[in-house]
Amino acid sequence: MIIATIAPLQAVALILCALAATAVALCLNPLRQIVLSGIYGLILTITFVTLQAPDVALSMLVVTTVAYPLVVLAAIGRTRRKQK
Amino acid sequence: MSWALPLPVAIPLLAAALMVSTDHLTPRLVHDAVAILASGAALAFSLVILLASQSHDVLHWFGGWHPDGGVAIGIVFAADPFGAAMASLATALVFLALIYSLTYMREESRSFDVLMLGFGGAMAGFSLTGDIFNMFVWFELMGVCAYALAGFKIEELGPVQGAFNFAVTNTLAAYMILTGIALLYARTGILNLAQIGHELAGDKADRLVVVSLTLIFIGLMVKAAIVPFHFWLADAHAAAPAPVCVLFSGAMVELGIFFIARVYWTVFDAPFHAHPGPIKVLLVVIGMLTMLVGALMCFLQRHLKRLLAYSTISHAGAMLAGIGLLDSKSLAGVANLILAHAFLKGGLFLVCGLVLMQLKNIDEIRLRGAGRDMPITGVLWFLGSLGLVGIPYVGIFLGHGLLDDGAIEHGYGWIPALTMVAAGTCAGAMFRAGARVFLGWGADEDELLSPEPDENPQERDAKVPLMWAVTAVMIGLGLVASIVPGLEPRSERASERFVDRTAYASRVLHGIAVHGGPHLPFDLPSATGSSLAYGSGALLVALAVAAIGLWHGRVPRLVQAPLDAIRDAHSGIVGDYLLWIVGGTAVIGAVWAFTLP
Amino acid sequence: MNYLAFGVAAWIFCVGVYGAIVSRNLIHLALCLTVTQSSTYVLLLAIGYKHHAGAPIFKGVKLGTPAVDPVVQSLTLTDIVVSVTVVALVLALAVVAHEHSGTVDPDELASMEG
Amino acid sequence: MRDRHNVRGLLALPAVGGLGALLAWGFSGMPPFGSFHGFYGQLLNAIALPQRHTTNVVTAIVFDYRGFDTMGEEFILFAAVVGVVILMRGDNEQPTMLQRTDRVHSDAIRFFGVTMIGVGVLVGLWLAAFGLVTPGGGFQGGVAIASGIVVLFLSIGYPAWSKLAREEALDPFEGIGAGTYVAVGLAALISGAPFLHNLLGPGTPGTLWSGGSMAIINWGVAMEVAAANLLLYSEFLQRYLGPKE
Repeated sequence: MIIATIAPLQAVALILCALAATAVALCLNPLRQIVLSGIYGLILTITFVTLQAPDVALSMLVVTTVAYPLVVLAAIGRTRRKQK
Repeated sequence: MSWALPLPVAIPLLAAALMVSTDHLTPRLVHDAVAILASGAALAFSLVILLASQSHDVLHWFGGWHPDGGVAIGIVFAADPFGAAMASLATALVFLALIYSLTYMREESRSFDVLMLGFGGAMAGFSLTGDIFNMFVWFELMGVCAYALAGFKIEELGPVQGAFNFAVTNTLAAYMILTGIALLYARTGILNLAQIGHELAGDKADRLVVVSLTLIFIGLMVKAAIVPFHFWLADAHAAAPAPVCVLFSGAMVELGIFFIARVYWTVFDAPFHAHPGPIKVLLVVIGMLTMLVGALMCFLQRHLKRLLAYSTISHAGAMLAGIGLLDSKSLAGVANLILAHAFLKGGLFLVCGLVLMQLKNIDEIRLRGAGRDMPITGVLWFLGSLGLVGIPYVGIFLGHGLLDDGAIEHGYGWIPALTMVAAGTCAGAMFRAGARVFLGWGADEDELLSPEPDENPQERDAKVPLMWAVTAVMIGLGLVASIVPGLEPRSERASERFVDRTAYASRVLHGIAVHGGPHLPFDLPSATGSSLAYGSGALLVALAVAAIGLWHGRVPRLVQAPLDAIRDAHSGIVGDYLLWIVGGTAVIGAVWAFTLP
Repeated sequence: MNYLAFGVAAWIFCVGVYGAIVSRNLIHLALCLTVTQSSTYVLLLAIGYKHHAGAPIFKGVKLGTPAVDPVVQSLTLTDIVVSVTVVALVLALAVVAHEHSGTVDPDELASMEG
Repeated sequence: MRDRHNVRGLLALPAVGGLGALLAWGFSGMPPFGSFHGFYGQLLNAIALPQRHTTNVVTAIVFDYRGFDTMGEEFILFAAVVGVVILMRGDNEQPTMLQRTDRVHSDAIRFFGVTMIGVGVLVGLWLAAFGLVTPGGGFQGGVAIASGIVVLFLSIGYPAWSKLAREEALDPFEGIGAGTYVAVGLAALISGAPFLHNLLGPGTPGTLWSGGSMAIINWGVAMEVAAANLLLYSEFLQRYLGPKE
C-alpha cells in the first residue's frame, strides 16, 4: 500500500517539524505552548504519513488531539489559580 | 528449563493486574497475601533459573519465534548465571521489602503493592533480556514504577520534588538510550544483542557505533548514578519510603551497571575488541571519581537516608570501575560486590525506616542519644555498617578483593588504595551517625553537615518485631556473602562465560550449548595478602573517619572551598541536573570520538 | 536531502533539551521533554524509510511489493505510548509540587526545599 | 536564584551545542536517507502475511513477533495510571462551589455531545477491530474510545461525570485488559508452547479473525487503553475543577 508521496513534500514536512519543535520548546507561555504543541503534533502526523507510516501517524493523531491537550490543559489550569 | 524464564516477569505483572481489577472488592489481607505470594513465586523461579543456568545459558524465544538460519525474528530471554543472579537478587529484595511493608506502609497499601510488583517484574525482565529494545521497555517500566514510588509520600514537598527530578533526568536518559538503539539499528538492521555483536564483528567501528556507544552508556550511567549524572539519586532516596529505597539502592542502580557490562560484552566488544583502551580508561576514571565524590558527600550528610544514598553512589563508582577494567576477574568482583552491598544497604535503609517510625526523625544531630534504648535497632545499624567496610571475610570483602586483584593484574595498582579509602570513609560516616544516635557520643552540633528538612514518619502502630526480623535477615545475608562456600569459583567461571561474546552468540543464535567445564569445589574463599591488608586498612580508615566526625568536626580550610563548591552543585534544581547530563555527554562523546579508532 | 531527516531529528532533540534546561515552569519542562522524545520518532522512521516503497501493509497489494521497514514503526508505536504515560506522570508530580509550594518554578522549588 | 538561572542559560548553549555536534557527527555516518536495507524488517515484510495472515505487518510485529515488548508497554501505561491516581489522591473531595455554575443548559450542546460520543466510540471500535488488516489497532482504538466518552464530561457536567467515571468502575477494566495480555501468554506456556505463542492459529487473511490470539490481545489492549485514558482524564479534570482553597 503506497501512500502517494513526493520528496519535496517530505522535505517541507520535515522542515516544518524542526520549526514547530523550536517554537514549542522556546515558547514560555504554557497556554500558547500547548496550542503550538498541538500544531506540532499535527505536522508530525503528516510527516509520518509521508514516511509511509500510517499506523504511527494514527497513534500520533489520537494522542496529540486528545490525550496531551486534555491532561496538559488541566494541569495548567490547576497550577495557575494559586499563583495570582 | 526454558519454560521458567518468562515467569519472574509474568507472575508479578499478572498479580498486579489482578489486584487492580479486584481493588475494591477484596479485603486488604488478600491483597497483601497475593502480592507476597507472587513475589515469592517470582523469586523461586528466578532461583530455579539460576541453578539451571550453571551448566549453560537458558533461552526462551517469546511467541516461539526461534531464529531462522541465525536471524533472530522474535525476542529472547537469555539467562546466564549473572543475569539470573541479578533477577534473583531483584526479586528477593522485592519479596523482603513487601514483607517489611506489611505493617509499615499501611496507607494506600494496594497501589503500593501494585507498583512494587511492577517494579520487580521490570527488573527481572531487564536482567534476563537478550534484546536491546526489550531492554528499553523494561528500563521504562522500571522507571515509571520508580517515579511513582519515589513520590509516594505526597504530603510533603521533598518526595514530590525528588520524584520530579528523578523522573525528568531518567526520562532524558531513556531517550538517549533509544537514540543509541536507533543508531545501532541503522547500522545493522537488528535488535537482538547477540546478532548485533555478530554483525559488527570484524568491521571497523564507524562514527555511528561510537555515538551509539556514548549514548547508551551514558543513559545507563544516569540510572547507575555515576558522577556527574548522579544528582537525582540522593533527592529520590531521601524522600522515598524506606522499603522503596531498598530497591533503588540494592537493585535499580546496580542494574544500570550490569547492563553496561552486558551491552559491552555482547555488542561493543565486537567493534572495539582490538582497541578498548579509551573505553577502559574513561570508565575507570569516571568510576573512581564517582567513588570519591560519593564518599565525600556521604561524610557530609546528617540526614541518615541521604547519607546511605551517597554511600550507594560511592559503591556504584567502584562497580563501574570494576566493569571498566574489562576483565573477567574484576567483573566477578563486581558481581559479588553487588550481592553483598544489596543486602547490607537494603538492611540499613530498613533500619532507617525503624528509626523514623520509633523516633519520628531521621536527622543524626537532632537524634543524638535518642536511640540509646533501642539496642536491637542500633546493633543492626552497626552490623550493616561493618559489612560495608570490607573487613576480611565479612560483607563486601570478597567483591572488593576480586576487584582489587583484577585491577592490580592490569597495572592499576592505585585502585585498591582508593577503594580502601572510599569504602572506609563511607563506613566511617555510618559509624559516626550510629554512635551519635544510638550511643549519644560526639558533639550535639556540627556545622559541617548539611541540614535537611524534617520527614514525617509513615506509620505509628506497625509491628516492630516483624520489621526487625526482615532487617536482620537482610543484614545477615549481606554479612555472610563473603564466606559462602563455592561462591568464588562459581562467580569467576560465570564472569568468564559473561565476557565470551562468541559463545553467547552461538548459544543464542544457533542453540549451541557450550558446557560449563569441570565440577567446581565448594571451598571457602581464599584471599590474597594484599586484599587482607586493604580490608584491614579500610577498617582503620573507617574508625578514624568516625572519630574525626564525632569529636573534631572540622576540615582544613584548604579543602573547605572545593567542598562548598561540590555541595553547591547538588542544588536540587532539575535544570542543573539536565545541564550536567548534556555537558557530560558532550565531553565524554568528544573524548571517545577523538580517541576510538 | 540525504541527511535532512537526520539533521532535523538531531535539531529537535537539542531544542527540546535546551528548553528543558532553561525552563522556569515544570509544565513547560514536561512539554519540552515530549519535544525531545519526538526526535526519536523522526529518527526511527527516517532510518526505516525506503525510496519508492510503500507502507508495510499488504491489503490489496501483492506480497513482495517494496515496503518500508516495519520494525521501526512498531518501535515508534511503543515509544509514543511511553511518551504519553511519562508526561502524565511528570505533570501529576508538577501539579502536586505546586499544591505544596504555590510555585512551578524549579529554582524557587529547590530553594524552598532547602 | 535569578543569577543561577542566568548562568545556567549561558552554560546551556555550549553544552547543548556540544551534544548537537556529537549527534550530527554520528548521524552523518548513517546510510543515506531512503537507502536503508535492514534485513530484519525486510524478512518480516516477507513472512508476516504467509505466517500470520495479517495484512498489516506493523500490527503483526506489535502483537506477535515482538508482542512481548507490547506487553511491557501496556504495563508502562498501567503502572503510570496507578502512579497518577496515587500521586493525585490528595484532594478527592467533591467540588462544591462549581456544582451550580457547571450545569449545561443548552439542549443543542447536549445533543452535540451525545452525537460526538457515538462518533468517538464508533471510530475507536472501528480502529481497534481492523487493526490487523489496515492501519490502527488496540492502542489507537482505545484512545479514540476514551476521547469519545470524555465528551460526555462536557455535555453532562462535572457532578454527573464524577459519579460515572469513578475509579471503582474503571479499575476492573484496566486490570482485566492488562491481565489479558499476560494470561494469553501464560496460557500458551501452560499448554507447553513458548510464552505468547499463538495458540489459535493464523485465521483468515484480511478479516477480523486474522491473527488468531492476536485478536484477543488486541481487544484486551483496547479495553486497557480506553480505561487507563479515562482514569487519567478523570484524575486531571478532577484537579482542574475541584475546589482549590
